[in-house]
Amino acid sequence: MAERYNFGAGAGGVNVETTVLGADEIILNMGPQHPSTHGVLRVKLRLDGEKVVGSECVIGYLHRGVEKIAEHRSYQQFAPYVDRMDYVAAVSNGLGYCETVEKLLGAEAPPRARVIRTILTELQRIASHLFWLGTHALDIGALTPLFYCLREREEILKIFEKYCGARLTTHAFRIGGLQYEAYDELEKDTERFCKDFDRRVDEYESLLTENRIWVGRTKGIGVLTADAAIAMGVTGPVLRASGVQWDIRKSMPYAAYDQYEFSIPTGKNGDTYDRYLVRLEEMRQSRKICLQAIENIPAGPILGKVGKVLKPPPGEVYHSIEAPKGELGYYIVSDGTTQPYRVRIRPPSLINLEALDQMIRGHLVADVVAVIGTLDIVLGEVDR
Amino acid sequence: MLDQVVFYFFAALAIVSAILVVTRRNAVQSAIFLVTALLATAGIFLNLNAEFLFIVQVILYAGGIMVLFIFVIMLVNLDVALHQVQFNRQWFVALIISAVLAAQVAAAIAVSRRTLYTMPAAPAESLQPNTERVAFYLFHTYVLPFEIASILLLVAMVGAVVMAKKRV
Amino acid sequence: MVPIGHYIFLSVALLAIGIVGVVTRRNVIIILMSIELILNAVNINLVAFSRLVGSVEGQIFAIFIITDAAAEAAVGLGIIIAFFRNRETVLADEMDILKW
Amino acid sequence: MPYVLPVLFALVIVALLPLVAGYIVLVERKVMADMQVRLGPMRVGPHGLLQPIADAVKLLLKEDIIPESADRLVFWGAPLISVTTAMVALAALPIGPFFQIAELNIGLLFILGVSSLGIFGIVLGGWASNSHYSLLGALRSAAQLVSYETSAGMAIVGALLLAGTLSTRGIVQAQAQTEVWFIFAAPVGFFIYLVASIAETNRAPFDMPEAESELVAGYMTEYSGFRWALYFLAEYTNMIVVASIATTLFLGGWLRPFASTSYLDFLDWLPPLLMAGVAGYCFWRAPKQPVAVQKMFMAAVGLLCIVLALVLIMPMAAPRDSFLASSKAGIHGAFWFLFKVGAYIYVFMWLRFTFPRYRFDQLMRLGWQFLVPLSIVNVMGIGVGLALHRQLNWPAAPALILGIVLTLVAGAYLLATGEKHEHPRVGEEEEEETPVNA
Amino acid sequence: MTNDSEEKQPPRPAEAEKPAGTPAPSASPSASGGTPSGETPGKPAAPSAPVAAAKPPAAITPPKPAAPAAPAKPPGPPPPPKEAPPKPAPLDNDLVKRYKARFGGAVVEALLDRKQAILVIAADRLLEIARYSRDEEHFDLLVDLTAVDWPKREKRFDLVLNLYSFSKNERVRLKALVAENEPVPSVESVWPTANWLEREVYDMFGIVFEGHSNLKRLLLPEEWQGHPLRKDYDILQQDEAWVRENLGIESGQ
Repeated sequence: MAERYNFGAGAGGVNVETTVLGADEIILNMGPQHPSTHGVLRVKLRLDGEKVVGSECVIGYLHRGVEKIAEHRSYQQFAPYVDRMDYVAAVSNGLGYCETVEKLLGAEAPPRARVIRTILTELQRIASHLFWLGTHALDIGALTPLFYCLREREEILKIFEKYCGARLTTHAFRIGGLQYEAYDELEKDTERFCKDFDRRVDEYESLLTENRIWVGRTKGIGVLTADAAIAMGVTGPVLRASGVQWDIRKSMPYAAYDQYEFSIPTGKNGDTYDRYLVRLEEMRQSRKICLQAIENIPAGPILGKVGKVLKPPPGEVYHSIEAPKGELGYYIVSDGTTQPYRVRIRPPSLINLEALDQMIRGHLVADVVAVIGTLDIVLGEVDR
Repeated sequence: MLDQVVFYFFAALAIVSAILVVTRRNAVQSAIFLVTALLATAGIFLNLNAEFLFIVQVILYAGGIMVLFIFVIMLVNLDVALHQVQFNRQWFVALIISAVLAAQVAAAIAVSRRTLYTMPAAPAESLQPNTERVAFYLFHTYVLPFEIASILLLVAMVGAVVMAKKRV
Repeated sequence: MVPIGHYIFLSVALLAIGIVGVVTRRNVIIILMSIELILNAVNINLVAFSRLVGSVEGQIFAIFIITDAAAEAAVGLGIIIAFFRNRETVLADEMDILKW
Repeated sequence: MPYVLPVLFALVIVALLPLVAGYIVLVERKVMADMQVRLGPMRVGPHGLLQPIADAVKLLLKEDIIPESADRLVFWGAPLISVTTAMVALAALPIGPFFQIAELNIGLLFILGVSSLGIFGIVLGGWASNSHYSLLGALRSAAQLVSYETSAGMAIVGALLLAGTLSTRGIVQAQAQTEVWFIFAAPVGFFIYLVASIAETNRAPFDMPEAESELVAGYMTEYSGFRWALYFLAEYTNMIVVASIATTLFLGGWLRPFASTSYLDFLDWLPPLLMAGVAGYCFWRAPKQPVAVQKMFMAAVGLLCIVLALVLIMPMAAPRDSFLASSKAGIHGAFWFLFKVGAYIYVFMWLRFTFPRYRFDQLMRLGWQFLVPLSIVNVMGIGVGLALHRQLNWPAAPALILGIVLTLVAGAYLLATGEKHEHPRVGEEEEEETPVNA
Repeated sequence: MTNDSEEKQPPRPAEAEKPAGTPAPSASPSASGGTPSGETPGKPAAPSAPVAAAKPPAAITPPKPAAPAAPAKPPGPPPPPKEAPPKPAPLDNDLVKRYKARFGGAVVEALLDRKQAILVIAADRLLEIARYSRDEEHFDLLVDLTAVDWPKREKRFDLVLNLYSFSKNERVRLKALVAENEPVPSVESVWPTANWLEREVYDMFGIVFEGHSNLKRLLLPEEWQGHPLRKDYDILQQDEAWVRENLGIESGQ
């Protein structure tokens, strides 16, 4: 039993500097200003020719000390900060934080708020996956999907903008419910978007899924077996592509997910191609959730009774949601004052990124780019 | 007239580049000047109505062999080598050899001066159409050497692959 | 046509330069390049005489010489790479063992 | 003075080429924008028509940065090599029956040889920059060029067998005589050349050397300003060169479709009508431009098209035997040649926007394990066809078709066996998949 | 240990340890979430029984709020939440019993806070307990590893491990009290993912992990002085010497 967890001492990245270089080995530095490291990731690659024999990620260039800031803000004040972590999926971040604090308080968001939260979060998931697909394809050299993806993402951002006035860092929710009442056409806009969206996903598929080059570039690249994936703690689509059918929306439902029908796509081989397929299918499922959700948005208040000053009783709580990138968890310790005593954020990007080393070993430099893309990391979240 | 200008231009170019080839410290620069020398030679070939040879020289020598050279120079990282002494102290030997050579040629030319300078060149048309003629000789009269040459190339190819393989 | 003697001079000059390179340089790659120069000098002679006598056979020989140069370069450079891998040097006078 | 005309042509080409390359870039951006549901450049001039000029001015005015540890001389000269070789290669191309700088009896070899020297510009530029990315890009580029030149050369040999001459003009004339463009006689050869020429010009999906997501900009990483523009110019000139070779060899050069079928002569009206159509569109759009300058510019473009249409129509309207009528072949030939080159380049662009990028080892495998064998088989197939036709007096069509079928069978075989050789993870066995359990 | 799942959705049968829709992770055959073993949902159930999952335990030893209302699907109006403020309470269910039986005194305390199970354990036996958790209790996934600083306490740090079990669909939190310069065994050999997480904790709190393969700072520069998430590290404080030296900012700010 133990062997299957044994990935050698350096599973999380070798220290490339201190290991002795073989005769033909060189060290190549990728980033932090490299165009395809998605921000300020820096990867030190140890290469044998073009083959990667080891790697080490250097992160922290975007470190802002979010967790420290949290300790000096009141619960409400801190809420907008979380949007700045995974800025591609700000709504999801906000949902996780609000629900965690609610749990800490023992409060509950009213049903209407929960349904609207679900709709917006699922739209955000689609937007995040779209952005991932576009940039991932661009990394592999396909220029056109990016623009198609951004076109659809724009529709979603417009919905956000109509709802809360912001497109990117939305701060859409409030502890105990919603910040704003839904605008009149929310259902209609969502429906219009969703109606068309299936066809759009088919369009992306027609560009990529059967394309020989695309398949050649992604199949068998960056394989992560199910055991390895669990051992490395990866979550979200990356884990599901390895064949583990686990989705927090199903296993520990939050918001209003227990009311909707949807399935959890999984892959078989855990390679880049499977991750691609899984995310595409997730977009379809998210669309399905949205369509179900707008059918019946319950009437009622949008804000539960939480009071103006939040003073959670001492204690602690861990709560996590299925963010587009994986399990986004908040661990909040309260000492009974208005400010959290400790906020720990479990960033899915960081922990998924840790598996990078294992996934790229033995591949070529070009595959590193593909694998970084397939992990769908956002450096704002990795570094916090 | 034009002929002569072209010849002297290319001849001078060839000699200057050749000198630079053996005197530059940096192997890449040597290679660049070797390419120049080879191209100058190609120009002389063209001037001699050897069009096919001209193009062979350009494609094969300059475009093929020299690329190989530059590749190898870049593969064997020469940063280290640059700081080492580039010349051994055999100037003396080189000088003697050159002197002997020069003397020999001078003697030979002196002896046959008359014929060398007065012998009329064959009409340029005798080499035309150049490609067809070369092909005729290559695949007719010299077909055996041609095949041998191809085998030589094959052997060289195999040898090069074996040599350059990872571990001998 | 330029008098044939000038071609011979050019050819001898290149030959001499090539020899100087072979004899004085330490870098094997440059030695190989000097050899290419020598071969090239020969080619000039062959082609010049071919033009002089009005037969393309000289050019045929030049083609064979170029073939030979290609073969020589391929094998020579292969050896250099193999040697560099094992000894980290391309200097001729450091290639002083008969095996590695 | 026999030199006047060629020198004049050469001057025209050298002067116009940067402009043409600039406008190819514009067209490329426009086509890309169209395929990607956006507008592309719209700001400078109507529909961005002045964008290339603005870009050129910007590039010329930019600071010319030479990295401190670069080899200055080589760094300075490398782009020049690239541009020079690309331009020299244009010399032997016949743009229409009368417009050609130099008619060489080894024309095609000359083009191949000279353009193969362009590799030095790339390798030396990459080396002189003294940067890992540049060097890696340069080496990749060189390896790629050498590999694909092999298959491109073999593909060309196939067509040469059909033409029986190396002279570019002779090749087109051979196609006029047989009344068949060689693309139909050797379709596989054309396909090989298409793929190989994309790879040779380092364009997507083979743009390995400048795979921006991996190697930044390959050998051009450290270049800026004017020198960078030179590389770009060389790249686009090379595109024109390979497109011209393909046009000459496979697409019938300056020949009109069905050139020798006289009852289809009305096709001669196509070019002027086309130009007139473009002019009409320009005039229609001109009043809708927002700014007066743009209106005028648009109208000017329309006028230019009208002039071109008139030029094209003149020889046809002129009385027979007049000088104008005799210039028809030249003018229309040039039109058709350029039209075909444009179509070929359009295919380049189309592929670029559609496909992801190959990985380097995949690209090498495609080159050496598929294209090279296929191109050799192709030469043999055409040889068999020709032998059957010429020695055994078979009719031409079945003989050549037999050759093509042979080649296709070989290609299918290569494709089938090639699949098995793909190892995603180099030199490492995949781990066995075990079911997850908890 | 409770599953988070239930709490948030009052309407759902809270107790069902396996939340309504939960498919067990497909890959894991043993998923049967409902099995009695330890999982007893956090709820009260503490006492003896591996409570039948779906049944709301009647006797609530710990004052848990919630008897969940009827398992009504639609999120109707939330059942009147018991407003008893949530607070930690001792926990004693099967899981805890197994741990106690196995490790005796090393399991210092078992708590239930907001329906989430917390095991306070002795730091020096962390590795052993971790391995047991993974191999015997099937907590395959190390969700998170972090720390909390309580400067006034004798052992100032809480080292917190959040674990998740796919087969049981439940979470548990291991908490170890660690003194300032006390080394802690690294759990990297149990969950490779701990590599970076421990590096981050080392970076932010200065807790040293013994047996870690590459213990250096993760987010901050290697030469940085101080550990920012400690409570005595002011929010405006930074390593001014480092800033001056590496960023060339004279004031250090």
